[in-house]
Amino acid sequence: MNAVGLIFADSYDVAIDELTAQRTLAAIPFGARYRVIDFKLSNMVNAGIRNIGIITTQKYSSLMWHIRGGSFWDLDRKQSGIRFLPPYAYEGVNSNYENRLEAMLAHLNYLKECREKYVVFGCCNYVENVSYEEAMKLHVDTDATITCIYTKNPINKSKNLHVTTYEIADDGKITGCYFEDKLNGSQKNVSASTFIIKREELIQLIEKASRSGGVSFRNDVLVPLIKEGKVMACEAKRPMLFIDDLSCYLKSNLKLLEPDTRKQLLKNEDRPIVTRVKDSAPTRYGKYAVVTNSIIADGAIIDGEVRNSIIFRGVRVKKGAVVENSVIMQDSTIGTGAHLNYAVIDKDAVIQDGRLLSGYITHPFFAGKGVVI
Amino acid sequence: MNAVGLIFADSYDVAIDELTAQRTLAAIPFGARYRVIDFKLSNMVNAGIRNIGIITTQKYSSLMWHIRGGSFWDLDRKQSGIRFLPPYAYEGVNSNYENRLEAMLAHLNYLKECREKYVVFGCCNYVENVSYEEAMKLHVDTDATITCIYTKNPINKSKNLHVTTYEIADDGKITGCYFEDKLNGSQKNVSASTFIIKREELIQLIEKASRSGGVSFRNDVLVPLIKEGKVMACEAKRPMLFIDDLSCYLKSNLKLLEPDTRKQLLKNEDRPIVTRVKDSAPTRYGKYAVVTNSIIADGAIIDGEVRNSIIFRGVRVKKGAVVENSVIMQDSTIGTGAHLNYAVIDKDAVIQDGRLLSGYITHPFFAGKGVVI
Amino acid sequence: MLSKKKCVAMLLAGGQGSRLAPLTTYIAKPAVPFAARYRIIDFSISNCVNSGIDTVGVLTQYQPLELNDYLGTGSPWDLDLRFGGLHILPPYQAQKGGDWFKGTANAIYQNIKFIKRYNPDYVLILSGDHIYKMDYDIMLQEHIENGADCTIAVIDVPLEEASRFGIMTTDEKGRITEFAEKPENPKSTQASMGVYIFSTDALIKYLEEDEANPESENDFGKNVIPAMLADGQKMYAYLYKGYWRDVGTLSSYWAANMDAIGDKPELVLNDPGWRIYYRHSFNYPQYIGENALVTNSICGAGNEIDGKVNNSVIFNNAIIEKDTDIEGSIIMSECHIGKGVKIDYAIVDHGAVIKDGVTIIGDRSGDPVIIERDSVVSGDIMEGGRK
Amino acid sequence: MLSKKKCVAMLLAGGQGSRLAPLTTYIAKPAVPFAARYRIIDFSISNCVNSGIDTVGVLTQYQPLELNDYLGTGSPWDLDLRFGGLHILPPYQAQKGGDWFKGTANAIYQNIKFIKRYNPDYVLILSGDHIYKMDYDIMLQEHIENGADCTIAVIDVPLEEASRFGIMTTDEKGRITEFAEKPENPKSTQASMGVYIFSTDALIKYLEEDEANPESENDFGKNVIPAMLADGQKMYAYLYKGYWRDVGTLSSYWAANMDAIGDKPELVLNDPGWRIYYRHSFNYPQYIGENALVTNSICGAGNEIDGKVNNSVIFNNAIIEKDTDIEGSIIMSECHIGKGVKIDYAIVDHGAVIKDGVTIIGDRSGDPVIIERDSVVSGDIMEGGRK
Repeated sequence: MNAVGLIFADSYDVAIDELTAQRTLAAIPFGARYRVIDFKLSNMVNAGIRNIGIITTQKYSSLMWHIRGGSFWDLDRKQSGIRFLPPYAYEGVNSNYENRLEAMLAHLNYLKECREKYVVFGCCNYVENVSYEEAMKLHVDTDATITCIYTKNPINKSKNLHVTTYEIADDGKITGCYFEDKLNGSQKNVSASTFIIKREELIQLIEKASRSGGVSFRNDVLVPLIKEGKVMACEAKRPMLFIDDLSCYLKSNLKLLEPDTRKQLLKNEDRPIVTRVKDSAPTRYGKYAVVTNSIIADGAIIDGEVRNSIIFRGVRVKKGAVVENSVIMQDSTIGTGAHLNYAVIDKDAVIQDGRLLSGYITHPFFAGKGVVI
Repeated sequence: MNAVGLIFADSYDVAIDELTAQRTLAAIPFGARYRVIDFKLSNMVNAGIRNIGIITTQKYSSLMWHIRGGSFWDLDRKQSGIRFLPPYAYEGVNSNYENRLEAMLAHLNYLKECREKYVVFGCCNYVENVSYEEAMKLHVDTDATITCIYTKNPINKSKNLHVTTYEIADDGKITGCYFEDKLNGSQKNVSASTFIIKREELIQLIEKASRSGGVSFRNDVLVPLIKEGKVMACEAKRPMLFIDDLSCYLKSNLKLLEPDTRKQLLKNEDRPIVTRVKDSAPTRYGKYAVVTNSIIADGAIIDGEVRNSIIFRGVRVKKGAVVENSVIMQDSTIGTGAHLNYAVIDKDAVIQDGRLLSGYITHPFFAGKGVVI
Repeated sequence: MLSKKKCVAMLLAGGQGSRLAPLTTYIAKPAVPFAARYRIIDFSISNCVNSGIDTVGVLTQYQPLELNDYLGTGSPWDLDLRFGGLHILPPYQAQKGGDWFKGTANAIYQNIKFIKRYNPDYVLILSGDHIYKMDYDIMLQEHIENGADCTIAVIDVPLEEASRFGIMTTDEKGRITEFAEKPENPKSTQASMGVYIFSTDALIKYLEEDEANPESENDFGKNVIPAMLADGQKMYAYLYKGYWRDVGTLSSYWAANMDAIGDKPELVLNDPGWRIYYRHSFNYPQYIGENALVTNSICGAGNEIDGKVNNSVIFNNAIIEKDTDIEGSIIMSECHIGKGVKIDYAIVDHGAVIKDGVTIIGDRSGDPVIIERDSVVSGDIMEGGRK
Repeated sequence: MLSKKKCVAMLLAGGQGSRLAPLTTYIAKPAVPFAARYRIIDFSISNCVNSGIDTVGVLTQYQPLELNDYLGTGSPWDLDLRFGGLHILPPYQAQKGGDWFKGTANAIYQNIKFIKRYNPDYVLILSGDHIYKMDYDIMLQEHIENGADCTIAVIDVPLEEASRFGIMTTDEKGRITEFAEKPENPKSTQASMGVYIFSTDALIKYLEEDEANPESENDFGKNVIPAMLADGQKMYAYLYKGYWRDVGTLSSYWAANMDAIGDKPELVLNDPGWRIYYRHSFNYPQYIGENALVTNSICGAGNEIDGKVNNSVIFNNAIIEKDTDIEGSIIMSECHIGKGVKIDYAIVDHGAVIKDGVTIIGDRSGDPVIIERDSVVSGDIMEGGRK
């Protein structure tokens, strides 16, 4: 595909501070072995995009280490590949940026140096397996200026956060864009914050919006174009799982326990979701292991009970421990006789023998990276 | 070698603003095909160092693009490799840093995560082909806390800049460290701003200096240790070419025209200086080419006269042009009948037909990146 | 980056492995899958990498396609280097005609040019068909300290098995005084592992002499080692005491797989200090269903398991449906085991389909039942009969 | 990243290149150095990459060591991919015995498994021994538009030379009506370049039929193409009009090298839109000395030139001392040309040393003088005599 990809690694309009305290949004672990950015990256690579810029502002160290030179996605190429776009990297890029317009303005030189005709750009506040080829076909066929990807089924979108919705005419043209206080049942079309546009047009629009004092991509670029009738909508038809807050994050992880979600999101052989290779050993189940309805990553050692849970690489669930309805991230240990229910345990945590840690689906219990409880 | 490398990509104690306006010091082009950091990186790799952190503060985009994932130096490894350490990358690293102590303090987590026993760290204000193995041997044999690399022959060191010098006893122990206003003939031992120390000791020293309000690695870490008699000196015996200012930069480039310098710096097959691969075509000489005593990179097309000069990749010297005592960087064009003497022409510049541009060895004529004259 | 390597490894991966048939019908023995995620050759290559040896020539000959593809650029083992790294060395034709590799020594002889390029002081010769975790660097240090021309790694075997091996007799300093290939009356229990370190000059000299001898079978064990010993070269034994398994037969292959399961497995796969690297196929995390009970087993990625699995090794992307019972078996990648199946003491090769309700039971006193690659089984198989 | 490739290239690199001897004594023809920096095979591989084809199988047989080493992981061509990329395909032994590749068609037949892995719609067959810059994607588009089973790239040759080639006769739409291998009385001047695109199904069908025919020589030009034509398959010619040189003889090799020099060279090497990629050896920039005069030439890296060089091609790391005069010659890597030497119309192969004062003059009506690899020349050579 003759397009450059642009990924905003940071959070806009999400409230998942627990998991972003030490890492940028895009680096949040998800689904037993992935990080959130793996989905966006893989979608782009699967669509034939070979040149991808990642705009970061802070705490992007684990993201850089995860992606390295991009070789896991065959993106360590000579003439293209992954390019990190952090603050201060370029002359004139001197400060952090608060919104997408500012971020793109800061890295306009990157966009100018690319040679691709189109730009596919978007945020990382959900995971999905989407076909950008179809969106691009629609974009080219309808001769739109911008095509916006949206969903009619925003799975696990928070009801307490601002949300951008579209009004869409029968011909697929977007006729309105609303920034609403919160999600409610009446909204049909929720923005996926992902867009397709000609590269040179994007550059012009950003420069123009910036000259006239604009501060928001939505208000100062998108809305005026909608009024001109130049914006198309493209529906993402496969499940789109949002991670707006910790409860949404837990629910979206557990959603993978449904075979159909797993199939559409992870198991599509033509559209693999690729992640960093870890050289883990096989999962080892002990004599006392009782695992049901769970996803277990490689390198885990399970000798306790695990039900309705997502277990990351290298996790150890000891004999007599019970884990239910929880997400246990990489290399954490659940001690003998400990009992976890509706918990999200970040990396490298140690839950000692006999602890009972229980939240609820709307208010999961959370243990931070490396904590010992 | 059981050591991690740490490179400060930014400028301390240099005044070469012309070339650092758009790039960090380490990314300055040198010697027809290299960038300054290639020397430090290659020295480290040739000594068997496989894990290297690069501390950057600003304008490091071209440096990142030059180094990519590190594959040109076989550094794109699974368990180690190149790691960029830019501002804001880690939680708590929130600001730019003014000196080496602050920079190391900001990235202390990186040093803590490494497993190597030693750290070799240094600056990029010169190019050299040095054996860190020899320095390490001396360091281990003498049981020093810090070993400092220095030179008795600081070729093309500016006489107008501050300079750090050492007083060294007969047994190689450093007995004094002086920060002097300028270089003068009486100073024998000039610091190469490159050090070897045990990793854990470095971490402790930085934390201690920081707690007691220290702001300078030299004054607050090195000098106290010298007083305790714990610092050794290791002489770098091969030529060390400084690039303190534009005149020094020009002179150090032209120094490569001496066979012995070339041999010691670039042509040592056991210690290759490796740079990014460019896939340039062979150098093409036209009918009217007259080239003497010059270094010409691949991809250049020469149909004019070139004397005592350094010509980078992709440079075009047209018929009738004369280039003398100059450095012409990548992809610049020198037009028909133009005459350059003692000039430093940055990348992508166009010198139009018939221009006469002449500086002097102490005050070279400079044309910036992409200018048209 | 230096223009020289201290030690280069040459890995003999050309064997046909006929005693492992039918697992080796389409693939070379070193490429046979092992322990849920690996191939047999991963152990030797990972040993090299973990021992600090970053230049490995892999000599191939028999059914190399899948092996070549598996090795690829060497990137899974971090051996995709600009200087050094992993190189596949197939047989070739030269100006004066070419030939397949004759014996093990001839295979190395034909690739002396490869060795010379790296100008190594030492050459490590390995075979790619054993399962073990060995630090060759310790052996190399001993070789250097002994000033040896050749060092041969040995393990201590039970006396009654010694006549199946090449047996070393050594003096009190470990210097080899006698070597007997499969002796009827073994004089010691130190058996060769087929792992040799040679000082490069000695290796090249003896390979050239061996090649010039028309009566030689060009084999290290039969020809080169005895010739060196006869010449009084300094040859030492290096006693290795860790885990080591020959997986030359179906039952030894099965047993070695079983070594990787259990609370304290004999073969530890998740030692962060000695990783076994392997090539990842695309997959996703495994799902364990509502009806599953997986115990005392190891499993790769991408499986969907809804049955009972015990004392077993399950590779990648296998589907095991409910009401199925798998005991003491090896299920390779992409297999589909239907509902109500019972499998006991079997090896189900890649891509096989076991239909609902089938029972497969092996005879534990013999080899396990082998279900061949991509086959479809709809009838019962009992007591060691072959499909 | 998708699990399928649209087009896979198979590059036949097994030829012995005996007419290029002695340049091919130790290396396969595709590995022969060319134009100061490249190897002959770089052109075909770079064409693939520049045409958007990222999966290339290279079939090797004769003297592959240096070629294998040169190709390595494929990284110089950006072909070190996790899915796709460059793969070396040597001959191999299978369970029922193995064999060297017989003809060009047999070589592809033996690697059908490789092709199938990528499930391509089209297969591009190339030989690795021509110098040209061709966008195979344009040819592929024509193939698709024509709904062809096979498309053969042709160039227009002078009528008097046509009988040296495979000659196509086509109808007004480019469909091939007749094919004659080296015809005495050629009916057209459209000569096959040995570049074929096949629809995968047709290729596999005809390869299998060809293999089953014991009388076939298993050659594309002699057997497969005529068989397809006889069956009425849809076969089209694709007329290529760009630069193309066969470098099969020493004088054509010399002439093609000379095409890369001059103000407006016929063979443009520094076209940023069509880069020719190559593997870099370690080197440093070249130094042109006080006494040098280098004109109308191309030079690689790392040279130290202090003599007069005109109309010549100088590879890497050569030393050319003062008072020396080189005209119309090719000096390969690592050569050392002493003082007061005169060389005219010669090819000095890798590593040769020409002692002070030697004169080497070739006969322009014949092949250039060849100074063999690593030889030392201390006496004069005049008029086309071979050393």
